Amino acid sequence: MSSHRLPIRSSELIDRSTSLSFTWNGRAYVGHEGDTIASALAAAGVEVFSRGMKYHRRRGILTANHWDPNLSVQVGDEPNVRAGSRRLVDGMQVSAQNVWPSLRWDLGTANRLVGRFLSVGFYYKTFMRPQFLWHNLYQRILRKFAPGGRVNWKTGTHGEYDKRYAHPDVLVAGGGPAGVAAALSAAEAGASVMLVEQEPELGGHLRWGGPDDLAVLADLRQAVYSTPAIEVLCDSIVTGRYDHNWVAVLQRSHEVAPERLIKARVGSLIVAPGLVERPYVFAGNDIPGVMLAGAVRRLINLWAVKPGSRAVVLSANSEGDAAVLDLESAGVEVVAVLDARAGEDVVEARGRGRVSSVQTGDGRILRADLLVTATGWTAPTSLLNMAGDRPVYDKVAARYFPQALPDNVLATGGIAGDGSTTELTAHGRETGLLAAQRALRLRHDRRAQTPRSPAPESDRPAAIADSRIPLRRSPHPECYRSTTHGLVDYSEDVSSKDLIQAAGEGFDSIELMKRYTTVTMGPGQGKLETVNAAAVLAEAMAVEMADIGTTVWRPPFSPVSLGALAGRIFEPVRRSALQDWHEANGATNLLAGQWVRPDHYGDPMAEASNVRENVGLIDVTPLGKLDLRGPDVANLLDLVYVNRWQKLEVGRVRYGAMVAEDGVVSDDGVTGRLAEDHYLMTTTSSGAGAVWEMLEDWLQTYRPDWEVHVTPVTGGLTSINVAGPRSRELLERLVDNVDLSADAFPYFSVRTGIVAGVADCIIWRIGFTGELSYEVHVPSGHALHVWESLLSNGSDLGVAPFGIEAQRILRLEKGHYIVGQDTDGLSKAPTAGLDGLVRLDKADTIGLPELRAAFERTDLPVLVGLQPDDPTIVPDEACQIVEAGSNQILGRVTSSRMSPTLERSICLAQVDPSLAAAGTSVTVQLVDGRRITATVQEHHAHVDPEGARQRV
Amino acid sequence: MSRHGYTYSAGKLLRHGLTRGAWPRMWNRPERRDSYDVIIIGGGLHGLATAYYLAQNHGITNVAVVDKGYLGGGGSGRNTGIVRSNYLTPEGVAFYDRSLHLYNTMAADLNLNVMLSRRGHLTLAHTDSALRTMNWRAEVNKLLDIDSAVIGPAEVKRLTPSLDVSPNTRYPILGALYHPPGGIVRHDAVVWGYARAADHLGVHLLQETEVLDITCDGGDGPDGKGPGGKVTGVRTSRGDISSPVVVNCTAGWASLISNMAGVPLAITTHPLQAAVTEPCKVFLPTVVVSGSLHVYVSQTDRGELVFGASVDPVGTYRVNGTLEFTEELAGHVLELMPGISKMRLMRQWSGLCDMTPDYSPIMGHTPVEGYLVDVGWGTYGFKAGPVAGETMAETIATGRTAELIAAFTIDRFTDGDLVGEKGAAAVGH
Amino acid sequence: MIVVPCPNCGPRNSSDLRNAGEVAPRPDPETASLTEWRSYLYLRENPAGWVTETWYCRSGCRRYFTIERNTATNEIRESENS
Amino acid sequence: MSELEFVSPVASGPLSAAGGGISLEDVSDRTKVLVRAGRDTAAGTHLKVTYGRSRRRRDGALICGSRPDEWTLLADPGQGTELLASLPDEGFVSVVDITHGRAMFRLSGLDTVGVLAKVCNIDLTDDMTPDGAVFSGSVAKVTCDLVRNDLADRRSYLVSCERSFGAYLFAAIADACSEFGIDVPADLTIH
Repeated sequence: MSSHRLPIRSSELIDRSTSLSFTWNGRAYVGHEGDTIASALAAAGVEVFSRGMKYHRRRGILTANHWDPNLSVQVGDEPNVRAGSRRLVDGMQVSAQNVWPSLRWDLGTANRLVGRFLSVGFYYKTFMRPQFLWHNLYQRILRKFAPGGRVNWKTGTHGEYDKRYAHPDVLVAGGGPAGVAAALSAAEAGASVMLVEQEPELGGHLRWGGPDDLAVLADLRQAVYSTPAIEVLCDSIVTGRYDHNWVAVLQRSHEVAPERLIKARVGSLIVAPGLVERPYVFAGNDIPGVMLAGAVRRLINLWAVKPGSRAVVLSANSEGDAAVLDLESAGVEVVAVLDARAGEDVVEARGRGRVSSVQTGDGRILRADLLVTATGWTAPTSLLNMAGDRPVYDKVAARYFPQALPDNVLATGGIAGDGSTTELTAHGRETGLLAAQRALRLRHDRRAQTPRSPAPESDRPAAIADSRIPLRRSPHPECYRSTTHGLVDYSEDVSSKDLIQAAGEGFDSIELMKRYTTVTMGPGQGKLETVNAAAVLAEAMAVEMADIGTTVWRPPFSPVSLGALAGRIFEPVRRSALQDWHEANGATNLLAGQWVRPDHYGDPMAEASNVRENVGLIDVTPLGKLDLRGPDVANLLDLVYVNRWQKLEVGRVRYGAMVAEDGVVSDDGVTGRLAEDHYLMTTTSSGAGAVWEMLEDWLQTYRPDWEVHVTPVTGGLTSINVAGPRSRELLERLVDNVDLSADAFPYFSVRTGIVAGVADCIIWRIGFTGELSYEVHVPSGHALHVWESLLSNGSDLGVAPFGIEAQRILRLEKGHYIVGQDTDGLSKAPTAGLDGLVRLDKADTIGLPELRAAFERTDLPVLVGLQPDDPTIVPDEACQIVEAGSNQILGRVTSSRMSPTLERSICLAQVDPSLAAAGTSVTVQLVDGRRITATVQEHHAHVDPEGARQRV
Repeated sequence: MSRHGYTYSAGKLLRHGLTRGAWPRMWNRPERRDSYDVIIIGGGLHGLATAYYLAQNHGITNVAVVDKGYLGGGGSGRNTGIVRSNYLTPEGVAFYDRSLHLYNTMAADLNLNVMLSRRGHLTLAHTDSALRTMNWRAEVNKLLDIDSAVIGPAEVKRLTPSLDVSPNTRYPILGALYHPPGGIVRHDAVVWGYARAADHLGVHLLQETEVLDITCDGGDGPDGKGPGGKVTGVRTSRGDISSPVVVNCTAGWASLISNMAGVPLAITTHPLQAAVTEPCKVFLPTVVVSGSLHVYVSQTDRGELVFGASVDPVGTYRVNGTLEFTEELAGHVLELMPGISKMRLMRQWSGLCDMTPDYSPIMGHTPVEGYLVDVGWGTYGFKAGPVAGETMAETIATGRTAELIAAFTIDRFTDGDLVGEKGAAAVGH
Repeated sequence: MIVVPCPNCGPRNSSDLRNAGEVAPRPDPETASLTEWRSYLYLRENPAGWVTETWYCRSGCRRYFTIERNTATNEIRESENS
Repeated sequence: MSELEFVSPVASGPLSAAGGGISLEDVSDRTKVLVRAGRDTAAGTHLKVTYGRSRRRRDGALICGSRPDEWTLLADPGQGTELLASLPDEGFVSVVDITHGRAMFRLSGLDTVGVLAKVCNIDLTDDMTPDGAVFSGSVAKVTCDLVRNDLADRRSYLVSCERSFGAYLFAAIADACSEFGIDVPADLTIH
């Protein structure tokens, strides 16, 4: 292919001294630094870049920028790369997407043969019967035709993405002349400014303008880059504006990440994206060689690429007129200029793979390989929509304009109106000043309201009225569709004829039409298509454009990679002070909420047996621990627990259960009284945070008169449970100043003492495992020392660590229920067997009316101990208890294990009250469908129901 | 099929293709009458299905469906089209299973291809307790004859190769509840199918007609509203319409409409967000849900990944979406499928969910005679649409609460008999 | 990410706080009927407009406070009874 | 118990960038005491600083107004007993030694703002967060207490969190530092 590269242009971006090698569909090409993928290929004579989604027609350059719907390509393992904006990098492997076997010979073109039958929505109207064909055949075929590139899901990794926060007073979206001017004046007014430009360099349309434009641009750039208060982000894009001016910026090609998401809390957002040139709808408008005026101007002036040799230009505006001059300067023969302002028109482009002729509105057929259209603009109002604005159509200017913006969002540049470069920059400057003044007022307020910042030295800046002189709205003909039909949506292959059909079928509002035809639903998200679609609908309905409205533009403004949205992926993990030791000593871990903790050290059954026979140690640090101080702690405990707390003596601990206001069991644990006004409360591991917040809620909003201070100490105290018949003997070797004898330190007591030389250890005697056991809470900085001392001093006693699994076995043998496992989201106090604990005669308890109501009921499920009659069968947890002869569900197994102590299977189960009596035989359906019988036990506890072992 | 008017078929496609003839309207824009036998507020899936089954099953055709916007503009057009029946409670299972049956034959019943894709539905378990809940659901499902079972990581990998099932991730996949009949449906087509069929049976679809008030007589509250009274009609932006029966099918707006009748609801409105990526060649064959990671994902036949999450924690009627939703979503999706970080999110949107305390709907009669509710749909309204329409139609036509919805009555909140679906439904897709 | 004006900390991102929902006054548990109690538990006005709601400043001052928020616009103003 | 070694949740020594723009050091062993008291109590009067500000007491303790009616006192290792004794205790006052309950890091250098901007949404510009500012917020998704505590004109922050998050948070901040020249050891992974 011959080179289409032109002689040097004064405005060109390419560095001709460089040469970048890349491949396109396997073939080697060379481009320059500054080239986009598309410009380098176009310079090398490539004309076809993709195929249409439905009919697989060949597609060439249309807009030559980020929004070009025909330039989605695969680059290495990255799909859907915009070749119109992605800068060329040495070594890129670029290929066409959605073609098979090749871009040149694509079998999908067969669809064209049946195209007349594939009218819009055709798939809704067929394949209804027979159903198996839909499932087994048609659908599979449809899936094969899915468009887009290939994602490397097999071996890809998350990669190096990143995020950061920012707090600019003013953020300017768009670095054209108005945006740059706004940034400059905002900075001059004292605001910190973030200036975001989608292209790799500032300037907007000035970049492909004449010498005057380039001179202005040089001045603006120089001014911006010498203003420290402006952070310039090029090759970046504002992708969303959310409530309270939370603005998302996608920063591309930063050194630390290919894409980085910036989240900015912005005082004032200035929306200055310019305008997006709109394609024209006519027959053949998707043939390669049909280009927008902006596309040929960019190709010629930025990349020195000759876009064709014989051109017809349809112009409705100055951009079209300028394109004519650019084409001529590039040596392109301009065969005809059709002036749409004078009613001239194009009705059809013809050609296979490239335009060969153009039919004009007055019937002429012109030989040409390039048809350039300049038929008007779409205001990319996405960010304004996201700010709540509903832009209004102006018939005279033939585009939409902002209607009502909130104070913290301002528009300038082309989106706000028309003007010369001087007028646009003047409007930009005024906008920047206004934005800065509003933002500085907000900053002043924020400082005044924020205790860490000193009060502002100056008075609050006065509110300034918006006295900007609006930009004018230049008249522009309403050029949407010719007398022929053509494509409206290039990425979805939706034509104007499809839209008219849809309207006729009843899809006569823009939102319904969008859903039925998929117009504007493709990767471009309507940047090029929305206004044309509205125009065709207006035509079909014979109403004015203004009556149609537009579809709501939803974020993001431009697609964002999942990698950038995810960023570094922070997932906090909590570790006890002993976790390193566990991992070094063979623990298999378990993730429990944010905690990582040992499940077992190899043999959980042996670990459990060792606790029954000797002594074991378990790290239970994740237990929630709250330090409670103050004269009203007992009142608080009375309120939040179902039982009584006023008479708990210093040195004693007590078990408590909590219910929520709806009476459902919510948490439980042990609380001990360490001193007159000092308690330590424990909660379940998963409930620790919620219980803390709940206590604060009751103290702050319900009983602010109570004097209680709550301090979470979960991680500060490493909790070690020393359990087993020899636990006392072991502890006696290490504990100073506490008498551990049964009389001096009875069951359910607490003492503070020195363990292995570590002071301030809290020791309480409780029995979750059912054995004589002590829970030692050690200041965490010394926990490893205590743990290792216990192990080294107890080797003759058979001391060994045990994990969560052994603890589960032990507690089940003992019949202790676990909130959330043996109870569920509907379990009230009677279900959990709290009859003996609950006091209904208190003045107030959380959920008191529901507690009272629950104990009136006789239909609530009951938690029972259950033993399968065949002791070797352990029904899986969640196995259902059923009526013997039917599938009627009467309960379920909530916990089950093989008991090493009893050498038989044991369970806890929730059963219908009719089955709750001891000795009742129930039917359990196993996972494999077999049914077994099991017998309800008298107690929850299977081992030592009298509690003799823990009271020694 | 003739009862639906113009019948679609491959032959018709051929004929229209050859003759280039125009297709008829799917539904009309009728002139409203001054009075109807039944007024259904809300032209989404539930309202349209109720109207269709009233006409089809019970011969009640003097029915109006009124909507403030266009058909299916609320949750029906904003959900992610997932259907399944592997619920936790027997009442939930029976209800949703009937819905799945109706979905299975819907294309033929309504003569519109709703593109049901029974591709299999995986609910991942990352923790012991999640696995226990999956087992619980599986065991209940089996007893009720639902095809649902817990499978291990290797089987998960076989069914969905793009998932990372290695044990060393932050959220290891310990197993999954596999539900082969679960899948996705083209949600808009379901709305259009019911709308078209109801319209052909004589139901009036009144779009762009906003209900401003419900008129009542004899109730305890102001203007005769509230318990003890009865409904007389509605005031709309296009005039008053009288009717002895008014049905509230307005999902996220249910409280606002119900307050008009003096019937407060146990509902708060929260947005549920969703998002879609640019298309890519198809690689994800199943529907994947992770409750712990608050995400569900499937890939459309067009190659787009469609994502959803759990409802936003802050109640609001705003549907403009949040950035943090997309951030968390992406982070969690990449935990499951680290290889797809270069796919790009193309569009996000949200719908409004009418959340109840027990993640179950509120259906049937209310203390105001003639005022019925079909609300509280939370995040599972799409799955239930057909059966909700069928049972509401039965309840309206017979005056007796349909058996399948007996557990979902409004009285359960005053009686303290909530439904136990909450544990399983936090991310209910 | 909306900004919630914490009376102690100043404006904060909502991710630093937890929304505890519409304020529902708690009836006296001694005297309330079950119907009243369950209205308190379950029934909400859920307006599309101004609602008085509770927030907890989880990552900041750890105080509960009430503000008024418009659920149709997410505008926030000080609560009259805060 | 001063002879017993204090074991920090963080195993890593100090990290710093070659250019000196940033350094990160584990200072979890510093004494930390939490005081809860009404402002009208003797302790409140003594501590003086309000929520959001900090001051250095004559004995070297850094007194931070960490929340309304709540102060955190920071001092050299092993000062717990002294700090507890330094406070008037009449009235409803709670004093809790949280030395073992909180991990703490010092992040110093010109690039601290850049590092923290990657993991924390708080505006750290000088007018919003000057030297001496005390604030809380989420850092890499962990709730932290922060103090801007510049060292001889070197910008510096103390960041503390619940002890069990310490290892994770140190790794997460180190990860954020890598953009600014810190070579992160391989064992400090955030996942």
